[in-house]
Amino acid sequence: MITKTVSNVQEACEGIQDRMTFMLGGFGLSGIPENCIAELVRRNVKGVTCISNNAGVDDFGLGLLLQKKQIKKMISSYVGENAEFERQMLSGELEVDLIPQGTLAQRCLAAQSGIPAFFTPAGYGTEVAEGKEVREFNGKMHIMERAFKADFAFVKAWKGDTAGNLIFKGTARNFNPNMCGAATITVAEVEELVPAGTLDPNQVHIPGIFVQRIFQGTAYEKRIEQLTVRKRG
Amino acid sequence: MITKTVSNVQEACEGIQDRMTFMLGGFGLSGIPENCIAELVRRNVKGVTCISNNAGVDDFGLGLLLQKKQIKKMISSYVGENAEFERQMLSGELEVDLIPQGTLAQRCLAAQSGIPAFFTPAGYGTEVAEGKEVREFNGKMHIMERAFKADFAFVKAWKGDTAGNLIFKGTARNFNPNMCGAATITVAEVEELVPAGTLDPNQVHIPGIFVQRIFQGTAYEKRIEQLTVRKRG
Amino acid sequence: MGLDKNQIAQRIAKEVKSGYYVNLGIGIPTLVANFVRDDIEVEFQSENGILGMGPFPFEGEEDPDLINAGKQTITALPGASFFDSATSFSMIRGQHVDLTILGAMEVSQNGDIANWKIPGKMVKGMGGAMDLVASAENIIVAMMHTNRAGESKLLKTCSLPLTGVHCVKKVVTDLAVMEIRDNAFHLLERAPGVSVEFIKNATEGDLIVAGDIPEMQF
Amino acid sequence: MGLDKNQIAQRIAKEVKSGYYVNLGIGIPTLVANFVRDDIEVEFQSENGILGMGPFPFEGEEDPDLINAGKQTITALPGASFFDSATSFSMIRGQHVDLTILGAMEVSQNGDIANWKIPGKMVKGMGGAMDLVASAENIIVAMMHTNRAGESKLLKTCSLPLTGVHCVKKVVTDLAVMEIRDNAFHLLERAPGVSVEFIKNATEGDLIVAGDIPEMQF
Repeated sequence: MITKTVSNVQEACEGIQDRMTFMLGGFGLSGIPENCIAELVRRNVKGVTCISNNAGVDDFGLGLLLQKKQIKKMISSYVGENAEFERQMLSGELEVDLIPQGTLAQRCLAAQSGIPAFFTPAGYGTEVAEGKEVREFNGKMHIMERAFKADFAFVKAWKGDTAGNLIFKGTARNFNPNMCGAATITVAEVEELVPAGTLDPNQVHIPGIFVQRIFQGTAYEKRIEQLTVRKRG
Repeated sequence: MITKTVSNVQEACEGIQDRMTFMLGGFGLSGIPENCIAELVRRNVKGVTCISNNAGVDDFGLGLLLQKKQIKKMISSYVGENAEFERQMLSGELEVDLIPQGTLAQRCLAAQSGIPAFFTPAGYGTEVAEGKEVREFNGKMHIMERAFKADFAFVKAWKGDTAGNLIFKGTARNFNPNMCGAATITVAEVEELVPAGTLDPNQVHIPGIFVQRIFQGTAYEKRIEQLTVRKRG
Repeated sequence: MGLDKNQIAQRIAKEVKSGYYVNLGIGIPTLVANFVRDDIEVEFQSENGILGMGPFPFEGEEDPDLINAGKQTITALPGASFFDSATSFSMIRGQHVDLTILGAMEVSQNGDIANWKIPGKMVKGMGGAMDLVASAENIIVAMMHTNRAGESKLLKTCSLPLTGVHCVKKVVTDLAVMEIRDNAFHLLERAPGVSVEFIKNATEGDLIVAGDIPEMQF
Repeated sequence: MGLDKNQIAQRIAKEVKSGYYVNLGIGIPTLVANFVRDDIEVEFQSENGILGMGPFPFEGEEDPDLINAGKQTITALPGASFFDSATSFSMIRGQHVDLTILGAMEVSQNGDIANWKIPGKMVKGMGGAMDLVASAENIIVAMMHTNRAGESKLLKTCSLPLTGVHCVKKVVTDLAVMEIRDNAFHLLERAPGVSVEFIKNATEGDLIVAGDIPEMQF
């Protein structure tokens, strides 16, 4: 068994540098790597490119890096919940590459899988297709999309073991599994770290081979973006 | 909830016809859809194309269809365990398209995912690449491969529920999940069929949307191809 | 005069057939779930990774690990499953989702749709909308017939950056149900009390009116 | 003279470094697992869908749902995981597997390998070998130096249909350890008691001998 545990988030983030490209899991604020984001803020790494479906909110998630102007470029599908983001983008301080959500996920998965390029119909006929190869398959137009390249992927799982195997919970899964193994180094933070042999090998969502470093995170806030409830009838 | 249950293998195979293309899960004899294969033999459907990693052995798995000369063409990665197969292939009775195993899996997954084509390095510079588009990405040569098209996919899972959700066991998983939703109609046979709501939604390997028909199989033989054991020390 | 958002949703709910997997966009489409008949077998997919989405949780039972694509807390029904984003878009791109209902800022008579960007003003991003409209065979747009300035949102040509081309088959607004084919809006139904003339005036694109146009039934 | 299959496997086991994920092909490569030192952290991947493959099961504990790529019954070690075929080849194609050890019928001095087909005679298929050799950065070929007819399997150019091009970096045979670079076989080590001259005569491709060639250590 190959051990992937590191003692804490500081050790997990060893090697991060200015101007690197990071992938960060999460959808909205659900399933984001809270501990790693806090460490990126603490280290004040600058000029980074972030591949993440969303950009957090003003005071949480990637919004924390935006506040400190650490991000040079965002590659996302939806960034509508963040006023500071909009300000930096409209003023030109922040580069933004908006791409379809399914294409974002598939470009991560392609990087994980050693597939350098693939065809998708998403974005054909729109500005997303500009400068991209267009081709017809089965009577339908498609555009060619490339696998991402990133230096670090930061993901959050529910449980993990010392071999780096991961299990996610609910819709906090989202982009996290697709980003594992899609960057040079994948750092996984988990709510509960257990010894190898504890998890059922049938129920592992991401095998440890896709993870280089794993640690148990602390003080998860898990903020809810839109609390919607029913009254008991 | 959308119900996917059919009463038995006969109902599950409604609509199969001569000259159709079938996908069949399994690796060697592990995880093959035994009940569906038996039904294909019983119906004596002819001239079919089978996409399956292997071709069974002489008297089990797809070997049963080969014996009755029901198969016109096999699309596989490895067919070395079957003398009747070799005889039909060398005599020209059987068309055979041998393709790399990872490409086979990915062409199924591409069909499931609506990705019409992708690039892989597998087979570059070999006869597998003949007639295919070749392109360099990141300094490495790749060939373009297309998604499969099939009429029926027959898969075998360990557990399933009435909504069509599937859970696989051990290495009997193999190609089965990749073939779900990769054909017009996906038929899943399971060892244990449970009511919807019984399976943990975190542990579902294949969501029911990828499955059109599900039934509980009977009399699984689960033959072992190479029994290898240790003596207790 | 004209429908309110709930009535638009109610009318669209009639388009949901038994056996459908349905993806609902943010806004009016989300409301459709409230009006689908109980005897219809349907499952709602949310592209952030759930099939079998249920209603909002009871107070105190909300789970930050269980949200929909609008980031709202939700529940999972029996038979539900969770999955990653790539698998979610396999369902969408692979045409396993039977019906997509989404909002729009503009729709053109050739089926183009714009709903993700107002240059220089509003740039939220397309989220999953571009994948949905490029892939779905069955797309219904739910929107108000005109914008706040009273201008038609059903156009000859979209003026905003497109989300997808030649993809919208049906539009349900506060005024009418229309089908898009042969480069025109074909009027199928009127909202109760709304005249064909009124709909014509509110539609910038070509509106084809063939025969008597019935009022919507709910 | 020369090594037996177990000794070839034993020599190759020394190439397995701590932290390696290793894919073992059928035949001699399978034997390598028996010789890896206990203090090395290593995990074996089998492309049919297991990481953390263990030894054969005890008699009576075999499970038809737990086999390796050679269809042999196996066990899973603590920390193992099961996955589908596409994910398995994501590991391989995505270069997450650190070392691939496989057999060959022919290897050429430019790193080409042939091991899947003898036209008109043997057509078993390539299985996962083409994906493995096209993707792996670290490939060791384990084979006998000559075939049963005494002909060299280390050639200027392969005569059989290729499995992959320019991919083999190292070859370990019953006679020698060789590195492939600059379009030649570079002799690194001799089997105990085997002379450089003997190896030269058994090698049809260009064999570079630089300085003293040590005997293999086990």
